Amino acid sequence: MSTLPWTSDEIMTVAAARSLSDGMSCFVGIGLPSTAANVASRTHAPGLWMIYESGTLGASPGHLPLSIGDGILAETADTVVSVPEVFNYWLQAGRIDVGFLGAAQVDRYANINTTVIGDYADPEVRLPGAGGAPEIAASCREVIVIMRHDRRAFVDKVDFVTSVGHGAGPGDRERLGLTGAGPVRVITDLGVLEPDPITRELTLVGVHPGVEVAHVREATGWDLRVAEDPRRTPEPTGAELSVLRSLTGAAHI
Amino acid sequence: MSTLPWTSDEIMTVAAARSLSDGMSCFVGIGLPSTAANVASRTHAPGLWMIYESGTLGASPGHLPLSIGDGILAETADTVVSVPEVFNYWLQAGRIDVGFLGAAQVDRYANINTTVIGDYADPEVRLPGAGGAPEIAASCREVIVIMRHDRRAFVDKVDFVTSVGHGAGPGDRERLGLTGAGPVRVITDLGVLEPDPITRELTLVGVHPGVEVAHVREATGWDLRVAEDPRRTPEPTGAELSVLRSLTGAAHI
Amino acid sequence: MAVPLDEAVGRLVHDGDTVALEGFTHLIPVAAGHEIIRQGLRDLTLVRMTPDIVYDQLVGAGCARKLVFSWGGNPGVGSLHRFRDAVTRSWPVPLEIEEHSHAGMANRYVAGASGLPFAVLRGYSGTGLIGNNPHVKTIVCPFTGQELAAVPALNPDVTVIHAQRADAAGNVQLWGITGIQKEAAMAAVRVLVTVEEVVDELEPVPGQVVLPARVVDAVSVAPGGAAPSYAHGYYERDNSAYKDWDAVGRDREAFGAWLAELTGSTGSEPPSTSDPVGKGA
Amino acid sequence: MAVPLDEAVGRLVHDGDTVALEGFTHLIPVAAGHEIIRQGLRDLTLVRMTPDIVYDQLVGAGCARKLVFSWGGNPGVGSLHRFRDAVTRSWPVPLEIEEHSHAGMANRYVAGASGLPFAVLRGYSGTGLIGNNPHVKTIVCPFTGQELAAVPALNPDVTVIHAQRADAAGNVQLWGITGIQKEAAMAAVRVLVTVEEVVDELEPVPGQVVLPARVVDAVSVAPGGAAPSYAHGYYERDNSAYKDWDAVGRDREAFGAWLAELTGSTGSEPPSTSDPVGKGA
Repeated sequence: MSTLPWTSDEIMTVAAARSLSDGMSCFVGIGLPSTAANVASRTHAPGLWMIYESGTLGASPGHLPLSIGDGILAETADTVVSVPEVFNYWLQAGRIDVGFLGAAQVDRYANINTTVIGDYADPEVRLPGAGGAPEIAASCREVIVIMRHDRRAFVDKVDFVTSVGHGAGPGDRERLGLTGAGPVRVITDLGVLEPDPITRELTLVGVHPGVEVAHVREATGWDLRVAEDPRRTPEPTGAELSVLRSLTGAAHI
Repeated sequence: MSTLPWTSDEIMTVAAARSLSDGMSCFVGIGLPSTAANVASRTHAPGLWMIYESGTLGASPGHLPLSIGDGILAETADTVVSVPEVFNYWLQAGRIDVGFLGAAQVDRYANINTTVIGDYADPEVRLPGAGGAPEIAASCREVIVIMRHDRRAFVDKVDFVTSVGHGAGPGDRERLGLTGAGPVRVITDLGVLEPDPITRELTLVGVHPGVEVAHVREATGWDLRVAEDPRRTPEPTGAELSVLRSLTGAAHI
Repeated sequence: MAVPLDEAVGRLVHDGDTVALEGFTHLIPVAAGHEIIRQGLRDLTLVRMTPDIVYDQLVGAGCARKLVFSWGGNPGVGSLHRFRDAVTRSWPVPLEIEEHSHAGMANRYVAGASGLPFAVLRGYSGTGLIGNNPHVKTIVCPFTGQELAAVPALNPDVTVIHAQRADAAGNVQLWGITGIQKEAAMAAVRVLVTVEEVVDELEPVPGQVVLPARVVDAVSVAPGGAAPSYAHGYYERDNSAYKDWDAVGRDREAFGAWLAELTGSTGSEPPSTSDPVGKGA
Repeated sequence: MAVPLDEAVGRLVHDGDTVALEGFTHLIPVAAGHEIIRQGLRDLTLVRMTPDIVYDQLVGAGCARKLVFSWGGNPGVGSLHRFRDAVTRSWPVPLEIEEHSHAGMANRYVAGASGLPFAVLRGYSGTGLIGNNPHVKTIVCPFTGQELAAVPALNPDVTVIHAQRADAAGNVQLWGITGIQKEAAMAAVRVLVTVEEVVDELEPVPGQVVLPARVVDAVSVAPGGAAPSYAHGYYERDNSAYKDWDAVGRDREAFGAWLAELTGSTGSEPPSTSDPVGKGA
């Protein structure tokens, strides 16, 4: 990929940005989701309404926040509400169109782990934990996951279900009383996965320029199903790259 | 009483004001309770912390509000909070020392009716209803009731229990899970009643100057018990009357 | 985004709807209430913690078949006589009532705004409000075994509030005593906000509540639309209007005249006369 | 009413207490956390939605026996290595953990502030947080039959927050992102507030939260007391300090040196060495 004029993180972020529509309300996690949402709001989705879990509603930060509670979010928000209010009146009430999450592990049914690698009682790696993710995954109308693609991250079964994707398959979300549709797309640095409409199993539906399907299957910890004719992600436009790079600075270029 | 230099409403209000201590937090109902609390805060209790159910915490109105939500309450409050917050975080949490209530009817066990006179389904008189009173009566550390004394108001059993006083007697508040002590005093234009420590029955413990015990018994709709040596309410001082009259204007003089 | 009030009411409020016109003494949406009367809406379930004279007017005009409330009175003055007449004499039409405490109503709106089916509170215990109300139940804490009250969420079809300002995008700003308006609006399926004015920029104000445009379906400019209640920073409460209402509300004929003037009808008759007893309350 | 911070901590925080030092990225009570370390408090149950580097420091210093939280990390940087070392290697002492989601923790504080024994939310369903946590149960709506999650109220012995200002009477004012501080304070038995300054009059500020003096047990003046987090209107977040912590926190020895400097002790040893494995994590 070294011949391409953009990095794999950049195509991932741009692809994620493209999946947000103008006018949507978006519950934004920090890191990759925040970068992608801010690219979207500066390109095709100027009316994207970003909510960070610190209670900043309609934030439009002039630069990327390092945390979900940076001052720039409060200063640019339509209004700032308390944490109980953002979770109860906004998220739980089903007012958010799309929840935009990162993850340490995701599995075949798009269940998400941000808690531990290994056994919970005696973990190999202790991760930060749940934060707002379980209820974002439960209550947003849709969820989009953005994360880098490798076999440690894409596992057959997550070590810990921090946030429910499609559980163990069809009907599980309904049975669990989860009101939103759950993950509709997982965007990685290699391609795009979506749950099969029937089986809910994550299926490769798109690959980024220069990426082979075999490579994606190789980087996935289960026998990945592949759509008949996976879409090729359109290359990042100059405008997209320039916005992205102005946000991330040299580090990501 | 026409020879006295003050009215029966005035001695009632002054007696009620005196039962509030400096520094107390007081949940104030509109009308007589509000008048009495404002007399107290201008005489012996400058640190009285008045809460009105509109969410105005620490209000110190320059004139008597006509309603629980007058602008003067918001303008003079330490802070204004939402209605759910005043009921949940302040009242229900048990933070209020004294709830100060009026009533249309009160009974032998200090249960309070502000809902209907007569049968609920086919009332003689439809009154405004509960408002904040049930939870004020339940959750304040103590409750003081202020109301005019006559047989229609002081009844053996209220037509409707809007707010629980001492239920049907000893142990009832505990059984009902009510956290506060309930009504500790009923102050009227004739005298002062307090629940008997054992039976919880309202007992006449004080009479205002110029009032005979027989008169109070006459004005009460049950066979009123009388303390052995009812206190005589000290006359209103000149300072108390002048503050009261400056608040109420000519109408109450 | 601002639309004329008659158009907004016509679009958002329908016969049979559950409608909350909220305001806690302050910022009462009176102009919107009057427009509902003018449009002759019927069979409404009216909801409000503190129904006051505009609800007396709606009830007297025969708009409501049910009232859900916690304190119904003319604040600082006394009773609501149209309300009394409806409850005790079914005039002009029978009025079913469902009554709560303020704490119960407030928490019902909170549950509604939160997407929960019910709320838990310490309340109602031992009161007559339980026996008369199927909407209060007992729930047991799964950790301590304590018994508490449960009340169902309130989710009006329409909530109507009055606010000081909105911007062109439809973001709404109110301040002073903000009461239960945020919860009532966020609990509703549709939200109509009348405002004193639309401004270019909502300059932040201490104590403000901002309702983002995406929870507001229509903004209508109605200067003075909260009178005779008040709008903090705009005008004072007209206490004399509350006192004057007492005489009008007490008398069916006087009310009929008031109603005729409001609706611009020629006669002075009430909208219906289902009570053969005639003038009452 | 303001008292020196060492005196306030000495009076309000005791060994074995449940202590919440709250702040959601903004206004984190770092100075108070350091004073708790300096006073060598032990066996604390530390509570916070978002434990970050000051909690890493408290854990590394051996002050805590348990952590109740929903997201433990170095925001924008990565993991907390003292926290990891305590969880995975019991260094310097074993750390029990009880973990929730943000929504669960927020509602636990709300219940605590409201005098309720539990809170209800849509949450946890299907997650691993249930199996590992006896503090999450199921409750059934008595009106609809829906199943929801119940979590017990959180009522810390002490809540510590940092605010911009207090007045001489002890009323506290904070603004910007106010997070969960109001609920955490009102849920607590005792409340300690560090402030940037004490002023004669709390001029109202848009977006403010005012905590009345009667829910505050002590105010201590600690200018810069939220650094390296920020105090809206006073100073910015020191992002480099968060990044720099990563190297210190990763290494027991580097941490020991940091701790010695904080506490003014001469050696560079950690406070205890119950883990014979030595330098880890």
